[in-house]
Amino acid sequence: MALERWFRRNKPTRKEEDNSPAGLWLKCDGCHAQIYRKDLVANRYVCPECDHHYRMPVDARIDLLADAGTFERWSGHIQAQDPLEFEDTQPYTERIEKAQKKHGRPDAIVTGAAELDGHAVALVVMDFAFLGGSMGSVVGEEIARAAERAAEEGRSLVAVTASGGARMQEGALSLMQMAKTTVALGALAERRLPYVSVLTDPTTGGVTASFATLGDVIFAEPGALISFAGPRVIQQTIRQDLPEGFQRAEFLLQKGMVDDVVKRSALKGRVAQVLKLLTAGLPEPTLEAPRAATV
Amino acid sequence: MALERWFRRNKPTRKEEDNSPAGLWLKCDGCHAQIYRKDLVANRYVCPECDHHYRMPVDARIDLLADAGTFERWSGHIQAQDPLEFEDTQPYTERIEKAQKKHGRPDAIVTGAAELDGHAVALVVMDFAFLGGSMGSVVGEEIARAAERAAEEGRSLVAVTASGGARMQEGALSLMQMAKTTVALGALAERRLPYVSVLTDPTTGGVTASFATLGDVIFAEPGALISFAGPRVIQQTIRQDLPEGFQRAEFLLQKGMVDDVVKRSALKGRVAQVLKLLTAGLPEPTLEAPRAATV
Amino acid sequence: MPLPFEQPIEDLAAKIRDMRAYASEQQIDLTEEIDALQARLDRLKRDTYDNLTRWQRVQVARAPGRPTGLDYLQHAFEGFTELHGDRTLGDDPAVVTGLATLEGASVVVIAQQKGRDTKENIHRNFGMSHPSGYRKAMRMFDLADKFRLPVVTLIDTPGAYPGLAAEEQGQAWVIAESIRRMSELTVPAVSVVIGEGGSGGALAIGVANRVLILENAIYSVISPESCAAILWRDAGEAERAAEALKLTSRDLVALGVVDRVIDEPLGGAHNDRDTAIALVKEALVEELAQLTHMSGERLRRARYERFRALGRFEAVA
Amino acid sequence: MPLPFEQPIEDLAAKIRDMRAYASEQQIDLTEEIDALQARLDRLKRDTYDNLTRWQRVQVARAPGRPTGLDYLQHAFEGFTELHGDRTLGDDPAVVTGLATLEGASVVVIAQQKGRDTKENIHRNFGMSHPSGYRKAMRMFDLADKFRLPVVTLIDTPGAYPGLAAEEQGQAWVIAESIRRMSELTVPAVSVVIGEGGSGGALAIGVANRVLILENAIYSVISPESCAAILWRDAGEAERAAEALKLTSRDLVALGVVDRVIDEPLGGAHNDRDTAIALVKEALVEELAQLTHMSGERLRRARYERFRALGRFEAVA
Ligand SMILES: [Zn+2]
Ligand SMILES: [Zn+2]
Repeated sequence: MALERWFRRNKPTRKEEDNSPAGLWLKCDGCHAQIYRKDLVANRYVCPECDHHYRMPVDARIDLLADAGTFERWSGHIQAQDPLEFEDTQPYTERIEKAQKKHGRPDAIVTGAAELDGHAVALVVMDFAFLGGSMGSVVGEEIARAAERAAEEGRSLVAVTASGGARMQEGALSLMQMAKTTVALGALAERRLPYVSVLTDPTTGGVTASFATLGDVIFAEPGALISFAGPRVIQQTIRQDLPEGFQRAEFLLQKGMVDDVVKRSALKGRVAQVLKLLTAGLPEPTLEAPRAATV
Repeated sequence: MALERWFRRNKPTRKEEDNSPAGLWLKCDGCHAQIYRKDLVANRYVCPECDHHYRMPVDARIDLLADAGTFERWSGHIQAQDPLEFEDTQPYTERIEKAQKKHGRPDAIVTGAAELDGHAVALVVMDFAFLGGSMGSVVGEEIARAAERAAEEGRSLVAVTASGGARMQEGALSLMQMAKTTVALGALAERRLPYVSVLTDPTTGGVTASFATLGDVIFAEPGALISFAGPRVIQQTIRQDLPEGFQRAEFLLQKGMVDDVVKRSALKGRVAQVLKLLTAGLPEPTLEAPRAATV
Repeated sequence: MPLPFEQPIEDLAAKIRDMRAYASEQQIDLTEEIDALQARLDRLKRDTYDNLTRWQRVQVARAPGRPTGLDYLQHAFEGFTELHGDRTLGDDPAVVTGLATLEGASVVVIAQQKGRDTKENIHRNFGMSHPSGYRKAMRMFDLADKFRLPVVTLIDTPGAYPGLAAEEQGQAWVIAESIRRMSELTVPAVSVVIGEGGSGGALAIGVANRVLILENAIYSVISPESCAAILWRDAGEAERAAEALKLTSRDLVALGVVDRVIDEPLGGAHNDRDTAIALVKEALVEELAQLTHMSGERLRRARYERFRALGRFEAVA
Repeated sequence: MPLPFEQPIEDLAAKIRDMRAYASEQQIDLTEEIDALQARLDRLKRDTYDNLTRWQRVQVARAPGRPTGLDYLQHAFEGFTELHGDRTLGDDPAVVTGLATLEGASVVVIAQQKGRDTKENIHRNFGMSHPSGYRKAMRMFDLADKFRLPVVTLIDTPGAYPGLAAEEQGQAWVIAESIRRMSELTVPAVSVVIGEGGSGGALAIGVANRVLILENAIYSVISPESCAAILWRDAGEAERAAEALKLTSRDLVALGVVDRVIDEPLGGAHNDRDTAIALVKEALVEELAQLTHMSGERLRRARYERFRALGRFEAVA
């Protein structure tokens, strides 16, 4: 069976995609209340008691943002090579294969076209469950393709990030994805198409230091860890405890780094509002003269 | 006698222009040594013992920067009106008249064309002795004219600032000079002509918050007070003593606000070096194609 | 609490209220007397507000209850969505920025924001911005240019904050940059001085194609208090300074510094907020309609010429 | 002090020195023996340096005495004039920027700077930049575009500084911005990895038209030590990680990440600084000569395409 078909056939099950605590009942990380799993899922992986935002599976994220039935997948046709023949405790090729089987997609990302409250968008959603959402050649390429295709089709770009950073196993090629994704955003900018970036827990390292933070508007989910260096690295550097809330979404809002911290329940509306406002600008200056002449 | 001729005839004498302590001998503000006045003047108003930089008369400043015999004055044809009919302890018109007589120029500025180590420049030098170097309509207009004329004639702009800020007595019109001088710099930028700003003691208020800090390269003289709000205002705000060296040139270098603190003895050379480097860029992109075709 | 010069008006209004209550209680017909008093009240209001001294206008411009930036953003515009942060230094609460629509057209809005009560005033630093506030405004200018959205700025600040951190972060530098950046916008820009236009801190977001001012707002190179402290070494001479500085809306039109005065409802914006907000909205819609037909280059050139022309001087005889 | 693998070379060189001294002292003719030893030394050097393991190259890339950014700025360029400060947050000593000429042509230079001794290393924060350093670089990009000056960047950093203040000031944001800003330059840009190309902190000033690397320099997504700590939970496995990461100049050419290797003098740049500096200069002059004929738009497009193309993947079967 061709792998691609395999990817497409499998509907992800809870086990494969869902990172919230397992079991019928769970004790909430936020409020320690006992919550019924089904309620959590029904509430978009947000604790109904305390509003604690859990990580969210990719498909649920797409459901959250895309108007019903409008999502058309673009990604999924390429997969990782092993340019470094990298081997640590297991070969990179094996790691990838296992992750592919487990998560039902070739790599840590899904992209596609959708309507978002009627706005034509390209949707980019990272999958933290897939090797920590690490960005290697495939993730970088899918993002770059999505940005360029969005530009061609006149779509706004909405990216939902979740990543531990660059994928070590592809070495400097992973590093270069930071530049690749960044330059590809230029294609959108040239056409004055908005790019809204949504930072979710966790977004760190090379993803934060490239396309994730280049949104025209940047939203972050409550409590999300967003950083360049991870908290452990910083602790090692400064050799003291980090302040409460450091590198969390609310901290970054206060530091001027994000436009707002937006609850999941409000996210789609807020993104739609921004897209509406940013796409209603004056006509292009170059178009003014002929238009004026014909009116 | 027409006032203009009067301005032009009078060679400024020490009394009119020189703000360093009077007398044949003086006790240095920096090192408290007894210095012979003539030595101070010969040393460009810098203490030969401790390098303390005194304020410098306008003509000495022009001598310092312009190649011998190259300075051609542009300014001096306009003078202040009294748009507010402003009167405090004395009418504004009287204040202006007295200052004009005392300092031998219509207002707190001299502009003109010069060569600076062979580079064609427009030179703008503010006169702190003239009503605290305050910027009213005349100062603003002279700066704007100098910037525009420099742009027309393909000259770089070198501005030496010294000012207590906007001139209260012209009210909001003084405030508007901040915008006027700033937009006029745009004429230089369009032609890719460098603007080097030299901040001297003191440069504060509206001048600092407009053209003075918009230099492509900004130098400051050692020890110069450079600020938006004056130290007294800030002390009133925070109700405690200011840290040692606060708002001084060296402090601002450390804060990333100026490119370097440059001693008066090195100033001309450093300005010339920057002008040389900034005016040796690649040909204009629009000129490339035809050039390539003919070569 | 009425302003000092509003006391006679308030007293008369109280008298009318009393009389109405008395008439209703006693079932006496005092219609004629009340009407007469009401007419007198209207005259008194008109006389008072038509003849405010400059110092009195300063008090109106700063009056508690006067609509602030956010009041306009929330009520003169639709769908205001705040965007936070300058991506560099922080998120200055003294400047509120974001996107909104005005009669259906998208705009970028930037408003200086004083507090509406003591707590908010502390949070907003009394409308005195740090460098971060101007950087946030500049980020909005970039957004406006990129997406071709007209810019509306609402000016209401005693001035840029004069403090240690502000100086360390280059308050002067950022004001200069903001003036430059705003002057170079390739989209229409309209500024309205809604309260206090305090010096460079106001001008930093006031380099617009059209500069409007509310009838009782002020715009000045220095506050009357500071001016008095410098000139007469006595901040108590603020009234005298206010007169000398010619800082009222009519003065500024005469000087060419502002282009248009937006009338306030009788009794001032603080006594009829809704009407004031509606009048500002109307003026903004009119002004933007005039500008949206101009090309980016023309708008930029027009801004250059507008500010290049300001100032009064004469030839040396 | 020689690097560990340099010890045999150093030992043999010492032996030759001894023998020369002995011969001269005793007035004995040992020319033949000495020549033979000298030839052996040359062979040993060549054998050693041609066959350095990746981990050994990491050591060479970090070797004390290896020319640093400022050494190149002062000796490969003429008239280097340093420009300080980012006009926003400060002046980061870990990044040195300014103007200079290269064979008579004006250029903007940006160099990451490690210390040349302990004191300087502390001052330079071991070459680890704060956001201010990247903002300073971006200010230079603006200057370069405005005055049409080619940009040369010299990369040598363990990485962007991972600290509290750096995070608070948006280290990730500023690296992303710097990548974008550099990619959009309308003037030629050449980067040289002269020592350690440490991850995003290096790439931030490495989005050039041509990316060069010194023979013994490294460029990596993560330091071997950190990589080992993550993968094998043992920083001591750095040697193994260095092998796995393929971070040497030849590896990077094979991956398409760098365009050209600049050979180092035999024994490495730290053993012959002048030659290394001359070789870098020669390469820069050649590369810039190729680029100065291209239009701004073409240069920008070429940079887009260069970085857009990087990565390895295959079709899903
Ligand atoms: Zn909970
Ligand atoms: Zn002295």
